[in-house]
Amino acid sequence: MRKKALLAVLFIGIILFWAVEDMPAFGDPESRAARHTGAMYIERSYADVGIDNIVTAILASYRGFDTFGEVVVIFTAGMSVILLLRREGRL
Amino acid sequence: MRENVVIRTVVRLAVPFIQIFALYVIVHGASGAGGGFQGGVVFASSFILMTIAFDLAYTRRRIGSRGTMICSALGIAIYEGVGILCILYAGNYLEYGVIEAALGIPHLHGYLIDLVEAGIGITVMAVMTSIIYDMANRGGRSA
Amino acid sequence: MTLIDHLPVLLVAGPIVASLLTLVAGWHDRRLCYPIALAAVLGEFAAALVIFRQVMGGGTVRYDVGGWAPPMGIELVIDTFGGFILATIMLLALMTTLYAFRSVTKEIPTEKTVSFYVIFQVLLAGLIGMTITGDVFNLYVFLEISSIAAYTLISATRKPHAYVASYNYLVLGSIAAGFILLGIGNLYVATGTLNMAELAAMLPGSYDLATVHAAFLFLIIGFSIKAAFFPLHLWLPDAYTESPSAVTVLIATVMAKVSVYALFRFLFSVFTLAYITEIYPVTGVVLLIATIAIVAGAILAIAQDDLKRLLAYSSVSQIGYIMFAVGVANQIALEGGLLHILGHAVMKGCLFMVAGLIIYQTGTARLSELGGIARKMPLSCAAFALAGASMIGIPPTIGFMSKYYLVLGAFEAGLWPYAAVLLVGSLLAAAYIWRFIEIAYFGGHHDEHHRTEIREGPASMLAPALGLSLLCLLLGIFVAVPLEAIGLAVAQLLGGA
Amino acid sequence: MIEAFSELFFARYNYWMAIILMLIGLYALIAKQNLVKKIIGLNIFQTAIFLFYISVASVEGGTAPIYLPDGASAVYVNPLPHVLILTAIVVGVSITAVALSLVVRIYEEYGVIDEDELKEAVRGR
Amino acid sequence: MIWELDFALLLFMICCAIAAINVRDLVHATIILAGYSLIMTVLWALMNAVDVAFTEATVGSGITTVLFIAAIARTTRSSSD
Amino acid sequence: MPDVSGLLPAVTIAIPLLAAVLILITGRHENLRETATIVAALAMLGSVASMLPSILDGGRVTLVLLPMVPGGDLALRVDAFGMVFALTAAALWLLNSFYAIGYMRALQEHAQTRFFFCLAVAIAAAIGIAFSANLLTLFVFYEILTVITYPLVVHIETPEAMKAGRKYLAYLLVGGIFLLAATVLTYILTGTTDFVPGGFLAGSGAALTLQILFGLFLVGFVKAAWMPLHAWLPAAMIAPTPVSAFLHAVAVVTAGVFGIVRVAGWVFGMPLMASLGLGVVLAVIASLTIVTASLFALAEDNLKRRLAYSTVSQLSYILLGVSMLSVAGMTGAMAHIPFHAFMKITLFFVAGAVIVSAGRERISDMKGLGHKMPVTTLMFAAAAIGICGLPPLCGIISKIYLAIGAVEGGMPILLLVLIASAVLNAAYFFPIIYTMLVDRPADPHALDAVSEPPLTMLVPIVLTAVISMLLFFFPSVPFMDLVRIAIGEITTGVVP
Repeated sequence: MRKKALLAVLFIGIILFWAVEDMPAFGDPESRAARHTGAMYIERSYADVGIDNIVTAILASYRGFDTFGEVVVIFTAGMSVILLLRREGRL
Repeated sequence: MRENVVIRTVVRLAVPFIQIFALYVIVHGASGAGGGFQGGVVFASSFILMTIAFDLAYTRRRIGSRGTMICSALGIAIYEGVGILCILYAGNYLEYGVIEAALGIPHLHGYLIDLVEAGIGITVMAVMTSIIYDMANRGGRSA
Repeated sequence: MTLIDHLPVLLVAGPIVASLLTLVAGWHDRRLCYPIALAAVLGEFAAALVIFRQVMGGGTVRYDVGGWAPPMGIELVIDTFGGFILATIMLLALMTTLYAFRSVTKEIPTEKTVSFYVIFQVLLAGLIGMTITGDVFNLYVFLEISSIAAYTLISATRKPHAYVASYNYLVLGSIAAGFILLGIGNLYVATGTLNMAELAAMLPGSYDLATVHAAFLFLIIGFSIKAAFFPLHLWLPDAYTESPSAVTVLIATVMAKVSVYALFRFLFSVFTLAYITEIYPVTGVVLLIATIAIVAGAILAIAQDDLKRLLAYSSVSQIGYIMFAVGVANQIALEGGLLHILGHAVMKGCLFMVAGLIIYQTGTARLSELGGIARKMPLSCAAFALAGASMIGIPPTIGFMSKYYLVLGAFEAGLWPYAAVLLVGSLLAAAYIWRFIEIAYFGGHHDEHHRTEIREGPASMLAPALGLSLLCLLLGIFVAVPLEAIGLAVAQLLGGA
Repeated sequence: MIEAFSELFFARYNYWMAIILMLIGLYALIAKQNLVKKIIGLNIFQTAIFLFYISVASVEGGTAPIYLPDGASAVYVNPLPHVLILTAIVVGVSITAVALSLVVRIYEEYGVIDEDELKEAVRGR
Repeated sequence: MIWELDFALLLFMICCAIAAINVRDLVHATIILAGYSLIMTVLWALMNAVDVAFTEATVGSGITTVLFIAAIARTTRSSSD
Repeated sequence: MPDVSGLLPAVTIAIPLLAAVLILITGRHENLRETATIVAALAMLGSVASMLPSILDGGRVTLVLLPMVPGGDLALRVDAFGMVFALTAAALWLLNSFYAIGYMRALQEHAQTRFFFCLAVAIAAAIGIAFSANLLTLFVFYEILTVITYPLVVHIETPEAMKAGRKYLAYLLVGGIFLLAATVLTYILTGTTDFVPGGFLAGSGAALTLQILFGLFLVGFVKAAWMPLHAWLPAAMIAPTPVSAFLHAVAVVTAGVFGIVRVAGWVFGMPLMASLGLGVVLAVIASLTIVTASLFALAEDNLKRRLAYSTVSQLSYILLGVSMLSVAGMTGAMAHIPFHAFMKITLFFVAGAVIVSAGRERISDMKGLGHKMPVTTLMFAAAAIGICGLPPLCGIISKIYLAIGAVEGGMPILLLVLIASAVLNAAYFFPIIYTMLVDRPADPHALDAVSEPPLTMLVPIVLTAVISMLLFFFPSVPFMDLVRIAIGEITTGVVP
């Protein structure tokens, strides 16, 4: 098991290190990610949404659907634990 | 035990502050670090603190399984409700802008986000509490 | 804007509302859960059909959630492929829900029915969300919703083994989700966007980056685990065997198909045909593994004594057929692959329903104890035989049609040996299906006196099984109907859009 | 040579560390026998991926993505990965909760939380 | 950002991670994991990801630890590896 | 003659399917159930016969049922050759139904509803094969026939039967796979699978490809039971006698040889086959099968199994006829399909009658049966004579054509095969007749309870024998006429 695990981890590690070679440097302001959508959000979010925290603006407004999913995930987890562990009560 | 009294007293004092802080975190999400999720977790942690200091039954008297159930549904319902409301105001799902435009209230967009964050907070608080209840409840019909 | 325009988002929001309703109503009266669930699924099925018609009539349906245009906002996209899958999974979901009522009453502890139906709805919401979203991270979120729901539902029977199966699935599923998250991250690093359409447009400019290749590998590995593509199927047999019958049907048909859908989405809509065949040619490897999967899955299935486990391994083999289409990657083979997604969902749904019926009535799924079951449950076994014939690929069932397309595609691409293995695979399918047929119809004269009390299962479980088995036949005969949508869908996939 | 290496190292050591953490977590997830240890591994694996995302988001000399008052212009870090990771953290804790519930149930049914022993227990039933 | 500090924190995290999966007492492992999360929080705060850092502080070293402890309390705290 | 579009082909196939449904519904009431069978058989015969005049005028009835997949729609076309098979099958199904009813009732077999249901679906599939307009349609019905006959083969449900059933299924499903591969390959090579008189493959691929393709077809039509792929046929003898009759005469093996002739005449075409040297291959296989199977038959003591080997041998006459690649050979091959069917079904009917009346299957146990069952024995003798190729039965007609074909096709050595086979046929049939008529049982009272079988069985026996005889005197009504039209179709202008 251990050997297999090491082998799998090694395989994944090689892919990851390989991928890093071509990544933008750490903190690179010219990276594609920062230039494209990142810059767009920073530019427009206050005008669009009107709150200071850009993260919250994206979280609740631009990507509100993701956050909706997130709440559902939490809800599901709660129901799951109820289904798995709860022994008394109505649920 | 003697320490218990100290702990309980401290907890009794601390819990309201934690809860107020949680509410602050939820509302503060719009202007700084924080938000519904973090606030909800902080709120839930007040119940965890109670459970540790007292026992499960004590906490359950504050908010029982019915309460957690209703709150966890309520939070999502708020979120959904805001989304559907936007549709009723002839926008897309979760398009807060249309409500702001329709009602003509400035900054409503931000307030609606606060509302949604509150919804998230309620659900997270309820679910986390519920999970802790179920995890801490060691079998039997106690609590 | 009419309500119809909002259908895409309502398809996701609907089941969530329904699950909340189920929770609140179920708290007061447990009997309300099922009607709510059924009504919700009916509504979603209708909505899916409406959307499907819309897609077939007027092309791709797009919906910007929150009114934010991509790439800033999240976009829901339903093209022909998505509409086709949506219609397929909602059909199966409807059948499963019909089937679930009696099955759940018997298999799930009474006090758990409320949470069961709540999570059931959430699972559907997650799967629908995965199908219609046009944003890769949004897809990840819905994937996790459906995964968590599935982990739980598998162990809803509270059988000890089910917990272990569920845990193992959780571990592998989380690894898969982690890989998918990594892959999405790498894609984001390479392009700076999360929208599928934009990714497809921007990726060609980054094809020389190792990051993109790594993202591709992670995504393909992650979704292969989710779709139980050999040899990453290790979670599947236990999970299918131990879950309650209704859940088995749901995860074996709807969930498996959505995972495959997501894989197809990434392979063809995010990365393009050119990428997987020329720039980073994986089709050869996929073809090889798919062929191995077909044979290995079937051989493992033959070796099983538990009917559900047999069918589970058969799923491993059948996923191989669908991936075979990816390996061949031409129009005809992909049409076959998509047809097989539909066909396999229908026939495997039917087979698992019958397995569930047998367990419902006899309490066992061990083949050695089922001798002569067909004399007691003739209709169920007839449904099994028909769906089994489809699984083997006997004309004019849907299973034959999809295999025919796959063989035709393979021949056209000049891949003779692979086509030969595909045909051998269908023989192996005959071997494992026939094990049951023989035992059910012609076996077990000796223990007849033990089982006089066994009768046909309840109508609400039997009807969906029979319906699906008839559908195997009808879809095969009138194969032109699904093919109309499939042809368009494949053209869109290959066109890279 | 050394310069090239140091260039490579300084530019990307953050990713490297994230990857090493990922691999540690993944290894624990696959190889550890104890079911709880596996979940600890899962947590490490996930947080490492989150670290990777946050590293991607960071911008040299940037400030937190909260608008400074009076419209003062500043360089902000990329906010989008933060949002994604907020969601992902929630997903992570949900999975942890479900997984731990399953472990608890398994322990209640079989009395073990070790994978090998569990396999034997399953076979024994 | 001071890269030496950053690097030291990362190294320390790796140590924590290795320790967390190798300690035989699960409660200890959980506490080490909480420490790991805490360092992660600091790191993210250094990277200007304040919201994420806040969340990780409450969830990673808060709720997750509580969940682990509760689960370990209901099972067993010793581990064979 | 123009092709006429008409619904009749579909109606013909639908009738037995409808009957199958009725059989399931009325399963509890024996008489109703069997009325359904008989009525359907009559209706189907009528429906087939009603198409006969236009076919005899050289016309064809076509019908596209459904668009299916690339490579062919689900389409039907009734031509002269298809009519030969369909008419044989329809007529024999009627007789076989009477016989089966008598047989099953006499033995009080279990699961009779399933039995008649499967028979009805199987005959629908057989007619479908006869009326197929392209390879794909043919394949569809071919596979249905395989699957639906399985429950018939394993009808008695003993372990040996299950084993035999597995063998049956394994051979035929593997064959089906090959046939599918061949169909797909044909489509890839030419872009169509529609049957064209005289073939359409010429010039569509390298010689080797086409040779391999023919090999695929040959293995695909394993139902023709050529050696060494014949083992399923004797194994299937475990089935009730009406099923054996059905397998050997009405549908299954006939479908196999029908398919080979169809492929030879309508897909490859005789000139192409000749240029590819396929005739020789086929001739070798056929000759070896004829002789070897006859030898196997000699060694067999079980009557039904001996008849099975006789079928294996006789079917290869048809392959032999095809292999000659001459007009006369092809004529003989086509004519042998109905003629052999009528004679062989008589023999099987008799074997079944012996089982019902005397409960015996081994030839050595049949001593003196002829005195208790004179009519039956007589009919057996007549059919056996016919199989050996002696007048006054129809067997001689096809054999004469084959002999002419052998000479015409430049393969006079095949004459030797024919002669050797005739001798061997005689060698394994006449001892049976001798045993039944001349030998005396060891225990003189053993046969006291034995009498002629019930009328429902006796009448079909007599009828088939009489028809075999009539076909000798009036061969052209209608089979030889049909064969001539079919030959005319595939050789228009190109006589090799």
